[in-house]
Amino acid sequence: MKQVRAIIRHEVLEPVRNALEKLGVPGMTITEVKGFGHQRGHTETYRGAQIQIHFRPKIELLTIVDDDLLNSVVEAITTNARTGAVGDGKIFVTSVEEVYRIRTGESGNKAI
Amino acid sequence: MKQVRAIIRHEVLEPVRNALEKLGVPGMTITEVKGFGHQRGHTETYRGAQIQIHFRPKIELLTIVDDDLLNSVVEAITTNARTGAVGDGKIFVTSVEEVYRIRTGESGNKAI
Amino acid sequence: MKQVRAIIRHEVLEPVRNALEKLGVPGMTITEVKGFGHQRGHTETYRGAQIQIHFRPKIELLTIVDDDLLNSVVEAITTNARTGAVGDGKIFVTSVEEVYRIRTGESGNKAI
Amino acid sequence: MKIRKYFVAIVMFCTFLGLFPNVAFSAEPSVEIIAIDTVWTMIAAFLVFFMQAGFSFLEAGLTRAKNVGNIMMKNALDFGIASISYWAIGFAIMFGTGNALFGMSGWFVNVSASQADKVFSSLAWSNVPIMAKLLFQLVFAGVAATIVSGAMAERTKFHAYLIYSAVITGVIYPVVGHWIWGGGWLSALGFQDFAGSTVVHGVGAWAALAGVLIIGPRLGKYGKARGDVRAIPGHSMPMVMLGVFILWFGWFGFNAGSTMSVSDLSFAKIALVTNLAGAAAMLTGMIASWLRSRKPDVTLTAGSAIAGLVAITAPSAFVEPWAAVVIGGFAGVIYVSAVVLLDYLRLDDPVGAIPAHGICGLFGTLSVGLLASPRLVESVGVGKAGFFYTGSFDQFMIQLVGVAAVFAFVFIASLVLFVTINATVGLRVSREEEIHGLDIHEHGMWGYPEQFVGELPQQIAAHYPPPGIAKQATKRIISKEEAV
Amino acid sequence: MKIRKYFVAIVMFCTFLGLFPNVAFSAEPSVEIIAIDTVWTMIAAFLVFFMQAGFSFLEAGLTRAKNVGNIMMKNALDFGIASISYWAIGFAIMFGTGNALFGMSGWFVNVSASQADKVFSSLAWSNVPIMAKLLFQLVFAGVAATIVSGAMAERTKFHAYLIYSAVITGVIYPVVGHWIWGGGWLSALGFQDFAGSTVVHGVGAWAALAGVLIIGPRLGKYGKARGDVRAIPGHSMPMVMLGVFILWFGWFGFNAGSTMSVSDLSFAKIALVTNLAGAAAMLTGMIASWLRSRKPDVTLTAGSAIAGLVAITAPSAFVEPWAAVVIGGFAGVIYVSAVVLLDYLRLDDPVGAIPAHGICGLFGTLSVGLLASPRLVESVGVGKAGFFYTGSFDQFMIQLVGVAAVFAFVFIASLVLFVTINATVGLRVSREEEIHGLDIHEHGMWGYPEQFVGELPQQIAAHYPPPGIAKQATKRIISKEEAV
Amino acid sequence: MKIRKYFVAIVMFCTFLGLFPNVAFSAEPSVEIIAIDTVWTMIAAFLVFFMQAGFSFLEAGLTRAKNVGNIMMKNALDFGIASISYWAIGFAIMFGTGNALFGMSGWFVNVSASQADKVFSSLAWSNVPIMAKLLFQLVFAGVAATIVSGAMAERTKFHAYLIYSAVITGVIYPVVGHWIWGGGWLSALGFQDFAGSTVVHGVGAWAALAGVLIIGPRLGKYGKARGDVRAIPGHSMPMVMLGVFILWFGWFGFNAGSTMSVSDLSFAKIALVTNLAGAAAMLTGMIASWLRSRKPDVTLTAGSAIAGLVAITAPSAFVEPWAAVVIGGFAGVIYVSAVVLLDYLRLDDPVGAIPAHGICGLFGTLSVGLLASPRLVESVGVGKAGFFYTGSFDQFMIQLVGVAAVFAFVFIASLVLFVTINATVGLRVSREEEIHGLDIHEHGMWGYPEQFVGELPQQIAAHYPPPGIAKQATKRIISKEEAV
Ligand SMILES: Nc1ncnc2c1ncn2[C@@H]1O[C@H](COP(=O)(O)OP(=O)(O)O)[C@@H](O)[C@H]1O
Ligand SMILES: Nc1ncnc2c1ncn2[C@@H]1O[C@H](COP(=O)(O)OP(=O)(O)O)[C@@H](O)[C@H]1O
Ligand SMILES: Nc1ncnc2c1ncn2[C@@H]1O[C@H](COP(=O)(O)OP(=O)(O)O)[C@@H](O)[C@H]1O
Repeated sequence: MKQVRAIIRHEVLEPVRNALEKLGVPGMTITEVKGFGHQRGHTETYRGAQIQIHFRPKIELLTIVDDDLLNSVVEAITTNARTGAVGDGKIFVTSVEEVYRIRTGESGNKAI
Repeated sequence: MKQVRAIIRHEVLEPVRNALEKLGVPGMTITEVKGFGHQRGHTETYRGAQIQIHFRPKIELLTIVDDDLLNSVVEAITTNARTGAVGDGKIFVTSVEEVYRIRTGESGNKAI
Repeated sequence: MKQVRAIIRHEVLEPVRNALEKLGVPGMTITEVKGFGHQRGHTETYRGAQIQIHFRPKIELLTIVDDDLLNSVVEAITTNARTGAVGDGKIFVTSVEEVYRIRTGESGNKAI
Repeated sequence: MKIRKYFVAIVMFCTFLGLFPNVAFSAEPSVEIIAIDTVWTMIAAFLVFFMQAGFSFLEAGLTRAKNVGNIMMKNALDFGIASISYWAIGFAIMFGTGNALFGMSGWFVNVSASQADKVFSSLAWSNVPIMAKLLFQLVFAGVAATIVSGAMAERTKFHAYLIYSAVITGVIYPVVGHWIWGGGWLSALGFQDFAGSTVVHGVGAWAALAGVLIIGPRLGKYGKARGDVRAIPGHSMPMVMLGVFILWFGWFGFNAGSTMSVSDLSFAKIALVTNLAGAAAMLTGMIASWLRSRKPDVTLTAGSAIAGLVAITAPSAFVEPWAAVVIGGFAGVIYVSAVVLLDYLRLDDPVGAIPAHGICGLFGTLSVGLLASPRLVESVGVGKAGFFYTGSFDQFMIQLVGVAAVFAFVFIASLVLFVTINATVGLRVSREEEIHGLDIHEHGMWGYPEQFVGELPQQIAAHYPPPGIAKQATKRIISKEEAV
Repeated sequence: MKIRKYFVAIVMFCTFLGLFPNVAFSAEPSVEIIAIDTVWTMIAAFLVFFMQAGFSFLEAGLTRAKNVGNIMMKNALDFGIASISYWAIGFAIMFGTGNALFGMSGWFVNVSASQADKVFSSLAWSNVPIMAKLLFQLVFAGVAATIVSGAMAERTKFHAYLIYSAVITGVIYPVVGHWIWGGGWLSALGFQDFAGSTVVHGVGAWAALAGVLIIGPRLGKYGKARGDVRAIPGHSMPMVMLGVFILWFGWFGFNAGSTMSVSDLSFAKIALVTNLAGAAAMLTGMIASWLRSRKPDVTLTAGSAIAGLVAITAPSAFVEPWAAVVIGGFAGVIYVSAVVLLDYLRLDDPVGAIPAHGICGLFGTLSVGLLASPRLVESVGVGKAGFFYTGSFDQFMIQLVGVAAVFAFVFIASLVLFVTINATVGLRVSREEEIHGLDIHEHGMWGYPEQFVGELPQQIAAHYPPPGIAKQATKRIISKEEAV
Repeated sequence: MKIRKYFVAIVMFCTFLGLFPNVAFSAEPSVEIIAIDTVWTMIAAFLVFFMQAGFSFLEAGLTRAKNVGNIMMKNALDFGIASISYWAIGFAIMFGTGNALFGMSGWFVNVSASQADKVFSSLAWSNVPIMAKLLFQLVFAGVAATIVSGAMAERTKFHAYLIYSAVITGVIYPVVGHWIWGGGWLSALGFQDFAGSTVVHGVGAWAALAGVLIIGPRLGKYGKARGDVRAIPGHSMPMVMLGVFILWFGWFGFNAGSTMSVSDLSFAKIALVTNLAGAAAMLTGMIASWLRSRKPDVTLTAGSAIAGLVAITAPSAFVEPWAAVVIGGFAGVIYVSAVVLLDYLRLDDPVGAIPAHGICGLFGTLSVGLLASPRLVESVGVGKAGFFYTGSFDQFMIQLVGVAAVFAFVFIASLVLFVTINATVGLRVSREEEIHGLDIHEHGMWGYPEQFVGELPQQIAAHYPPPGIAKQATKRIISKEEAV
C-alpha cells in the first residue's frame, strides 16, 4: 500500500476529488496548509506599512491506495491539478506498512 | 519506531487521548482535517439552493511510538474510536527512520 | 529523498524558514496543529468554572529534501527552533519513495 | 406607572395665572406636551426594540458557534411572534378593562382614539395616543420572551420555541402585567415596580427556570460527581460585549421611557440612576469574579452590568442616585454568586439569564421597599417610601407578596406549558442534533456557513472550472456564458 | 409627503379660543411645535443614517469572507459620496423649484433660512429648518445607493462602484424623488408613496437589476443546465441578523420620521404598522422557506423581514394595522418566491436586494391602491382611498403608472450608466481577482487580516526574535530598544 | 457652550406680543421648551453613551484576536469607572463653582434642584435639569478615557488601565473641562471649542501620547533600522467599520446635542456639518491612502472618517456647511499623514488615536479661528469670527493658546501619572504575556473562547461519552441523569 500526499491549489480540489473517486479510490483526507516554494509570496499593505507574505494557502490531499492504483492516481492528480503556473504543487509517495479500518477492525488491503 | 496516523471522529478524541496517555505514549499531535470515504456526504440548503457536502470534519491524530508499543496503540485507538457507524476512520502505520527532540538534541528512541 | 516533519513553536517559524531557505531547501508546507507531550497543559477559567487544557497550538513543518541535505536541515531546524523550554517539539524523518512536480510532471530529485 | 400629571398642571397654572389672572385654566395638557410625550415614548420604544439585537448577541457570544444561526433565528422570531400575539390578545389582557386578574377588552387594539381611554382605562393616565402605548408595551413583551431563549439555549427544538414564545408573550406576561401595571390586584396593593424588574425580567426568568428544569442541562455540562461542573465556553467576547452595550443603550429607553411622559422631567433622573446602577454592578461583579477566579472574568463582568440594570429597573423612579449605586453594587455580587450557585444546583443556564433577570430582578424589586425615597414616591404616586426612610417594613412586605405571587404564577404556568410541549411536539433536540449543533439540523445550514461547510475553504471558493486558471487570468469582463 | 397642518392649527385654535375668546389666532406653528418637529426629524435622520451599518452587515454576512473588507468600504463610501453629491446637486434636483421632471434651484443648498421656502417650495409644508430637511433627505439618498451594492457584491470594481454611487445619489434618485416628493408630475397625479417603497427602494432595486444584467453572475453560481443553481453560502448569520435588527431599528425613523412633523401624532401609528408588517413578513417568509427547504432558512427569514419593511414603507401612513399585517404577510411569501425565481432566471443577486427592495417595494406601492383607508388618506392629503374601501381601481391605476414610469426611467438610465462604465473604466474585476477575493486585490489587505495573512497564526505573532524566548520571559517593562 | 437664550425669548416675546399686546412677558422658558430641551439632551446623551460600543469595536477590529477580550473589558470598565468617578468628583471639578483652574463644589452632585444653578453656575445657561446635565457630561468623560485605551492597546496591564481611567475621568479631564466649559480661564478668554475637539478628544489623545511614550511599542512593531516599520494587522474590518458607523451615529448626539437646547434650532445645522465633515474626510483620507499604498486602505479610510468627525467637533456650531467640507477634507489627509509620521517616530498607536483625536482635534480647534462665521459666532455668543471673515488672527491666537495650554497640562499630568503607575503596580505586561495575548493572561480565557481553547474543535464539543454515539442517536429527550 502506498501513501500519496499531494499539495494542490484550492481551486482544483473538486476535479481532483472527482477523478480519484472515478478511479475507485476508497477515501481521502484533506487539510488546509500553507506552502512555500518556487511560487513567490506577495506584498500586502496595512495602514501604509507593507507585509511580505511568504506562505500561500494550499490544500494537502492524502490518500492511501493499493500499489496497483498508484500510477493512475498520480496521473489523475497531475492532470487535474495542473494549471501550468508556478505553485501547482507536488506529489509525495511513501510506502505504508499497515492499514486498519477502525469500524470493523479489518486490516491490510481490505481496510483501505 | 513507527508513525501511527489515525483519522478519527471529533467526539472520540478525549477517550483516545486518555487511553494513549495511559499506555505511556509520550506525545501526540492532532490536526483538523476533512475526510471523504464510505461515509456519504449530506445535503445542506442555503436560500433555497442545495449544497452537496462531500467532506466531513475529522481529526487526524499522529503519534510516533516505539515498535513494541505499536500493537497496543493500534488496539487502544481502535477500541476507543469505534462507534460502529460508517465514518469511524482509519489507522495508517509507516516506519520512521529517525526522531530528534529539538529541546535536547537527543535522537532515536530516547527522543520520542 | 527524505521527508522531514518538525513540530515547532509558532514563534520560531520565521527563523526556521529563513535558515532552511538559505540552505537551499526548495519548498516547505506548514500546518496548524495541536500538540500534547511533556509540556503540560494549563488551566483556563470561564464563568467561574475551570477547563483543563491538554493540547497546545504548534506548527507542523513538512519539507522533502535530498538525502545530502538531510543532516544540515535537521541541524538548522534544531538550532533555530530550540528555546530550551519544554515543548520545543520533535523532528521525524521518514523516507520518500517518489516525488512528482505537478506543473511539469517531472519526478525524482529534480522534482523536489 | 402612573406619573402625576399635577406637576404640569400646576406649573402651567401658575405661569398663566401670573399672566392672565382672570382666566380659569383647564388642566388638559397642551398639544405640545402631548407631542413631546409621544416623541419621547416612541423613541424609548425604538430603543427597547433594539434591545432584541443586544439579547441576541449576548446569547450568541456566550454559546457555541454551531448554534449561532439558531440563536439568531430565535431572537428574531420571538419578536415577530410577540408583535402579532401581543397586538392580538396580549395588550387586551394586560391593559384592557377587566377584573383584578386579567383584562378582557380591546382585542386587536381595534378601538378608535376616542374609545381608547375607556377600553384601556389603566393607561388613561398617559397623554400619548393608543398606538404609541401599544408599540411601547409590545417591545417590552418581546424582551420577556427573549430572556427565556438564553437560558434554554443550545438544546431546545425550534418549533417548541416558537410555541412557547407565543404563549408567554400572548398570555403569561400580559396576565402578570395586568396585576401590576394594568390595574390588577398588585397595583391596588401599591406594589412598586416602575419599569419591570418583576413584570418583565422576573416573568422571563421564572419561565426560564421552569424551562431549564424540564429540559435539563446541555450534554457534558455536569459530571457524575456533585461539584463536577464543566465550562462550555462561548464563542465570542466581542459579541457578548456589543450585546451589553446595546442592552445598556436600550435600557435608557426601558426605564426612562416608562414615564411615557416628559412633563415632570423625572426621566432624566431615571436615566442617570439607571446608568449608575449598571456601572456600579459592573465594577462589583468584576471584583467578585476576580476574587473567585483570580482573574477578572469577561463574561461575568458583562453579565453583572446586565444584573445591575435589571435590579435598578423597578426602583429607578423611586430612588436617589446614591441608592442606585448601592443597589447596583449589591446586584453585581449577587449575580456572580448566583451564577456559581446555579451551576452547583446543576441548573444549566448558558447565559446567566436566571441570575441576572430572576435573582437580581427579585433583589431590585425588594430593594424599592428599603430605599424608595419619600420625595420620589410622592411624585410617582404609587405605594410608600422604604424602610431606610420610614423605619417600617410595610412597603417591603408588599414587595415581597408581589414577587412571591409572580414567581408562583409564572413558574407553575410555565411548568405546565413546558411539560405539555415536551409531551406533544417535544422540547429537546436529539442527542445527535445537540452534538452536531442546532444550526445544521434545525435550519439546514451553519450559522457561519462558509467556515463550516465542508469543502469551501475560506479564501477561495471551490467549483470553478480550474485547470488553466492562472493562464486565463487576464483583466476582462467575463461574459455570462463564460461565468459558468 | 404633505401632512396636513390644519390639525394643529385647529386644535390650537380651539384651545386658545376657549381661553381668550377675543383674540384672533394665527395658524403659524408655535416655537415649541417647530422645535419638537425638528427634534423628531433629526432623530429620525440619525436612525436612517444608522441603517448604513445595517445594510453593510446584512450584505457582509451574506457574502464570503474574502470580500468583507470591500463590502465595508463600499457601504461606508457610498454614504460619503451621497453626502457630498446630494448636498451639492441632488437636493436641488429633487426639491428645488423646477419643472415636472426635475428641480433646478438651490445648488449646494446655499440659501438663507428666509429664502428656503421659496427655493424648495415643495418642502415648504414642513416646519423644520432647511438644514434638517437636507440632512433627513440626504440619509435617504444614502440608502438608495447602498441597495445596489448588495446586488452587485463580490464582483464589482471598487472605482466603478464609486462612480455609479455618485450618479445614482446625485442624479437618478433625485429625479425620481422630484417626480413623487418634489412637486413633479407623479405628485400632481396623486401618486401615493409615503416614505419611499418606490422612491428609495424601487430606485435602488431597479438600478441593481440593470447592474446585475450587465455584470453577470458570480463565477460558479450557475451550472450549464437550466436549473443548475449553486448555493454560494455567506459567512456569518450573526452579521446578517444584526443587520436586520439595525435596519428595523432605523426603519422606525425611515417611515415614522417621514412625517417630518409630530403634531397630528400620526407617526406613532406609522411606527406601529411598520413593526407589524415586518413581523408578519418574517413569519410568513419563514414558513415559506420551511415549506420549500423543509427547514426554516435563516437568510430567507431575515430577508423576509426586510421585504415586509420595504412593502409597508409606501402604505405606512395610509393603512390600518390589520392591513399592515396583510401587506407584510404577502411580502414575506413574495420575497421567498422572488429569490427562487431570480435564481431560475440566472440573475445573481447575492443578498436578495431585488426581491426585497424591488419586487416587494413594487408590491407595497401597489397595495396602497387597494388598502389605503379613507380616514388616513384624508389626513395625509394625497390621492384617494383604495379599492378595498371604494370599490374603484382609480388610485390603483395611478400607482401602477407610477411604478411603471419609475421602473422604466431608472432601469434605462442605469443600463446606460453601467454600459458606459463597463466600456470605459470597467465594471467587473478580473477572474483571478474574483477568485482570490476583492479584499486583497482592491484594497491590498484581507477583511479579516490576521486570519488570512499567510504567516501570522492567530494566537502568536511572528516576528519576535525567538530562540531563548521562554527563558527571557520574565515580568518586566520592556524598554524601547529591546522591544524591537 | 453657552447658547444665547435670547433668541427664544425674543421669538416668544414677539409672538405673544402680537397676540396680547397688553401683557408683559417674562423671558422664562415655557414648560414645553424645557421638556423638549431635556428630551433632546437625554437622547444625545444616549447616543454618546453608545459611542463606547463604537470605540470598542474600532479598537478590537484594529488589533489581534488574542487581545480582543481584554479590549472589550477595558472599554466597558472605563465607562463604569467614569460613571462613578465623574459623578463623585469629576462633575464638581468641571462645573462646580470654583476658581479659574478648577471647580470645588457639588461633590457627588448632591444638590437639590433649586440649588443646582448656584452650585454649577457655569451650566446655569441651560434649561435642562441638573440630572440631565450630569448624564450628558458623564458620557463625554467616558469618551476621553476610551481614547487612551486604543493607543496603548495590546500591551497595557489591566489593573494599570483601571487606575489611569479613574484619574483621567475624575481629575485630568474635568480640570481641562473647567477651563473651557466650566467658566475657567480659557472660557474667559473666549476660546471656542463647541463640543470638545480639544476638551474631549485632545485630552484623550495627549494622555495617550504620554502613555505611548512611557509604555513603548508592541513587540515586533519596529525593526532596528530607522524606517523598518512592520504592519501588525488587526483582525476584523467589519468590526472596524461597525465601530465607525456607531461612532458616526453617536457623533450626532455629541455635536448636535452639545446645544443642550433646541430652541434656536441650530442643532440641525450642527448635525448637518458634522455629517459633511465626516464624509469629506472619509473621501480625502481614502484618496490619500490610495496615493500612498496604491490601494484604498480600509483602516485608513475608516480612521479618516473619525478624524473628520473629531476635527468638526470644535467648529460645528461656528462654521457654515462649505467650511465643514473644507475642514473635513483637510482632516482626512492630515490623518493619513499623521499615521505614517507617528510610525516613523516609532510611536506605536495601534488604532491611530493620536492622529485622529490629537492631531485632527488640534487642527479642528485651530480651524475655528480661521473659518468661524460672524453670523454663527454671534448666535453662539463665544469669541469672535475667524480670519477668513475678519482678516484678523485674534481668535486664532486664542485658539492657539488654548490648545497649547491643554496640551502642556494634559501631557505633563499624564506623564506623571504613567510614570507613577509604572514605578508602582507596573504599566506593561511581561513579554510572555504580550506574546500569548492579554486575554488568557489577564482574564484567564480567550476572547474567542471556543476557537482558541485547545481541545474544543469548532463544530463538535469534546467531553461526551463517545463510543457507540452513533447507535444511540435516536430522537428522545435526554433525562438529567443521562445528560452527564
Ligand atoms: N520540498 C518540498 N517539501 C514540502 N512541500 C513542498 C516542497 N516543494 C514544494 N512544496 C509545496 O508545494 C507547493 C508548490 O510548490 P512551488 O515550488 O511553489 O511550485 P511548483 O511546484 O509549481 O514549482 C508549495 O507551496 C509547497 O506547499
Ligand atoms: N484510503 C484512504 N486514504 C486516506 N484517508 C482515508 C482513506 N479511507 C478513509 N479515509 C479517511 O477515513 C475517514 C472515514 O472513512 P469512511 O470510509 O468514511 O468510513 P469507514 O472507515 O467507517 O469505512 C474518511 O472520512 C477519510 O478521512
Ligand atoms: N511521540 C510523538 N508523536 C507525535 N508528536 C509528538 C510526539 N512527542 C511530541 N510530539 C509533539 O511535539 C510537541 C512537543 O513535545 P513535548 O513533549 O511537549 O516537549 P519536548 O519536545 O520539549 O519534550 C508536542 O506538543 C507534540 O505536538
